[in-house]
Amino acid sequence: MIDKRFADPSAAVRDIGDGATIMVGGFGEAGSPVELIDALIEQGAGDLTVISNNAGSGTTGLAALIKAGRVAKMICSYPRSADSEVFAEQYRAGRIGLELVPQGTLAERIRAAGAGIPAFYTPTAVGTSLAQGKPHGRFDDRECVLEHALGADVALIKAAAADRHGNLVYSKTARNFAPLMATAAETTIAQTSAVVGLGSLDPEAVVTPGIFVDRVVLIDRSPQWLDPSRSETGWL
Amino acid sequence: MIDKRFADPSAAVRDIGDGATIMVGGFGEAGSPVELIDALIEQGAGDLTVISNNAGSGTTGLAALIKAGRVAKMICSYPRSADSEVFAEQYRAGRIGLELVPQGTLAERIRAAGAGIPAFYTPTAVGTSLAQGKPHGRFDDRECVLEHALGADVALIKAAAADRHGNLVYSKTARNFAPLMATAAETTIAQTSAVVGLGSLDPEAVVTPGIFVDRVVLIDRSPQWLDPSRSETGWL
Amino acid sequence: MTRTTPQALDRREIARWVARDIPDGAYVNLGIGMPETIAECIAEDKEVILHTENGLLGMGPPPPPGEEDTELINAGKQPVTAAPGASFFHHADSFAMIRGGHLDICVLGALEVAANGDLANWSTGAARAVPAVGGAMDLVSGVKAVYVMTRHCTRAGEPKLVNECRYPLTGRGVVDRVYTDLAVIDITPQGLAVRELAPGVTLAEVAGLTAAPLHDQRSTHRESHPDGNSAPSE
Amino acid sequence: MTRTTPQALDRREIARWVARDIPDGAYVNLGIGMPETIAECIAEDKEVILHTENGLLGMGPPPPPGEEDTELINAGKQPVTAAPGASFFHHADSFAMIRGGHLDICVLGALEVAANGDLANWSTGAARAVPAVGGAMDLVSGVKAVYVMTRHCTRAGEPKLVNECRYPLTGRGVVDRVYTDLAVIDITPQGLAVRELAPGVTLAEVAGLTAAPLHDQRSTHRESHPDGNSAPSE
Repeated sequence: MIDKRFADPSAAVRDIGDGATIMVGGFGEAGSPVELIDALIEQGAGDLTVISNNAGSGTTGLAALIKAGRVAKMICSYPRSADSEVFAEQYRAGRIGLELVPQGTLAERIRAAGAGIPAFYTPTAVGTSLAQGKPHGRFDDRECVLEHALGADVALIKAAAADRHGNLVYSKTARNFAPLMATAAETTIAQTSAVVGLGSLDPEAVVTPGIFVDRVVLIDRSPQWLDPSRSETGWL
Repeated sequence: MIDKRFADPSAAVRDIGDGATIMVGGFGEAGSPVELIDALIEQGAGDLTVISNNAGSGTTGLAALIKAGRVAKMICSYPRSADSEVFAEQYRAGRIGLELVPQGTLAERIRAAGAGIPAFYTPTAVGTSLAQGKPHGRFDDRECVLEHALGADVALIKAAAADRHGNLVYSKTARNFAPLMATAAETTIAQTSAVVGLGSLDPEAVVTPGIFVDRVVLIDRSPQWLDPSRSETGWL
Repeated sequence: MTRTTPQALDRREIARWVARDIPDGAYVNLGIGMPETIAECIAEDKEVILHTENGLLGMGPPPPPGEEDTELINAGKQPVTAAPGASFFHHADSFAMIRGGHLDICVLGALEVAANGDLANWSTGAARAVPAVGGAMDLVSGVKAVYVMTRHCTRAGEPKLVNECRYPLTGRGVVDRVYTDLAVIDITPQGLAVRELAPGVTLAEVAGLTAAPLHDQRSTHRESHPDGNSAPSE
Repeated sequence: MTRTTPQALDRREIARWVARDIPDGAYVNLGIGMPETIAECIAEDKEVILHTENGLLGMGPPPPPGEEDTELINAGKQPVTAAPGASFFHHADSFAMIRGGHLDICVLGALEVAANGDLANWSTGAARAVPAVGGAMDLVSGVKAVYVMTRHCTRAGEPKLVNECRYPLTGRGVVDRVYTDLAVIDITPQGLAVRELAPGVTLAEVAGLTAAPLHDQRSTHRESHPDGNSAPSE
């Protein structure tokens, strides 16, 4: 019997250790797994490396994790935020490391880790400071830089709905990095606003097959996702 | 106004020239764009390089194209077929070339072409004859081989439904290589059994966004795909 | 926006200039900031598909107040809508569109553009600044035509079109055309080539505000006010 | 299937052996041919998710006659069904599961397995044969545990377990365990290690039909008939 559901965010993040590398889904606040991050703050793990497109907005979620001093290094494309000074303050004080990666290269490196591709060539960033010191190669008369897969110990992501196998669908642009991160972490933890019966998700429209997901945590039941006529008895 | 619909298969394949490299979707017969291939046979282009997982089954579709002597070279993973001797006969007679590629490497090379990745490393096939003569690299103590992007002039694919923007959805395992090939060809031609009104396809469930598709040909109207209440006047 | 000269265009007028040149059926990515204005200037008889790199093709206009959805935003993290025919996808698929050369045009802001097409638009290199690159380097290396939309000079009056960029580069030789409040300038193998001037602006004025040689490649039939061609007046 | 010895298992009995060892919750790819039999031998109290590389996770049993769908097939191009919780995806995503190490077990056929785990199963190298590799090289290089299910000897009576493969390799050092009609044999750093024997089969018999040294690593609690453990009798 496969049942990946965990009782609550605390149970789902309990075993994350100091020094872990953690992927955090979301583009700005869209798709940010806020409740899982809150549980991680409570849990106390520190010295974390966090891979996420941004470095927190406002004062909650990733910004709160950084403010609590738990993040030793950020790997991201856009750590600047109009509404948050948390990362900037720690960065200027030299208390947090930063590996800046072009957004598409960040996405592709995460995908590569999930797909078993250890490295790939890309034209992105050639001739800029972000490609300096990296191996280069020429293909079809175009200079490219070699980029490496980027995996993690844990991925924290947010889905719109899940089933007990861990199949996931997302909501609009909250999808962003989550399907990639799910493939690239040893342990993928998805918070979701609905758990539906097995067979309720259209097999043609599942975005993240359950094989990539280890833990599912229901945060809030959004009635529009529930279809009692299709729910599997006992597994809704 | 974007309207990618073509009147019939002949019109859609008219400008394919001798010597073209053509991707053909399908895994066995599932997803095989038979009507487009028939039109290509009629059209007469020869000296083709064909990229497809298989080299034809039975006597129709790709097997017929090969039998007609139009294919100079196949790039595929599995040219053997229980129910077709067409490729085997030409291969043994030395009338057709073959580049054999592991199935996952074939898929990844096609994806790479579509994604602007000129080359990538993979552990697949290391230590076998299919990796001989290729550059190798070691990553995390694992030997890998460098594989190159594989693009084409034209992709012929089969979808379950399309709209006038070229957005596509597929049917079950007929999806296989089509979404990848759509991204990797200069001109992507999709045959479909239904053209639906713009907005009828769920944006969360579109598999191939229209940006990857140049021509849509309706072969057969499957009533179950049509939903008049959502069809856009004049564009069904 | 401080005008470079009394005749300089305002942001909306530059946006109309760009919008006029985007062909029907084009797939376009509009950068954060000034280029966002272009969307509302595209003529209604043209169907232009907007891509936003956070995972949406077929971006529609902002929603009416009160109908914002925090999970339906653009790359600038502003609420948007999904037009009929839209599709959602993850970031790797989104940047496959960009890097794979499937987008026809992107329009970006700039700190500096060099006569050879080098672009600097992501970092001033200032010591205390938090570096942030986003998708700019991916866009300039992947999209078929890279346009820049910018004021001709900085707020301090310094030319942004230069012989060589001083700021850290976003890409080398990547810019195809620059739309400023004074002129439309193509990047050519010979350097900067003026295609059009804003009404009442002279070539000498533009040259005086440009820190690289300018070639005059105006053709009479293209020289016109941004409102004068295909874009409808408002 | 020609029996190697009078006590040799038939195809279904080997399949039950493999099925017994697949843990509840495992993600498994069953190769074309003999391994396909395993699916129907998995105990009903176990939930095992079957992957077929042509784009389906959650493959169900073959459909009843007359309900076949030509667009719902497995890697062997046979009609299948989709189980509740299934998902469809394209080939790059399918092989991301394989290459990325997400599948727990794959079970493949073999021409030869060497004592160091080398596998040959895609080509006899015969001059007139059409070479065809499919997904075998991807599977052996990506899946966490690679099992082989095969008769112990060829139809001509030649051992398939050898010191060194003569046929072209599918992968080097990739096989973890071999299930034959005579024994379950692990590939270990020390070479071939017999874990179990079929009922009535002796170690000497197996050794006589194996062209590489065999180590005896049978533990009493695991030695049993394939029907004897968790797999239900039929």
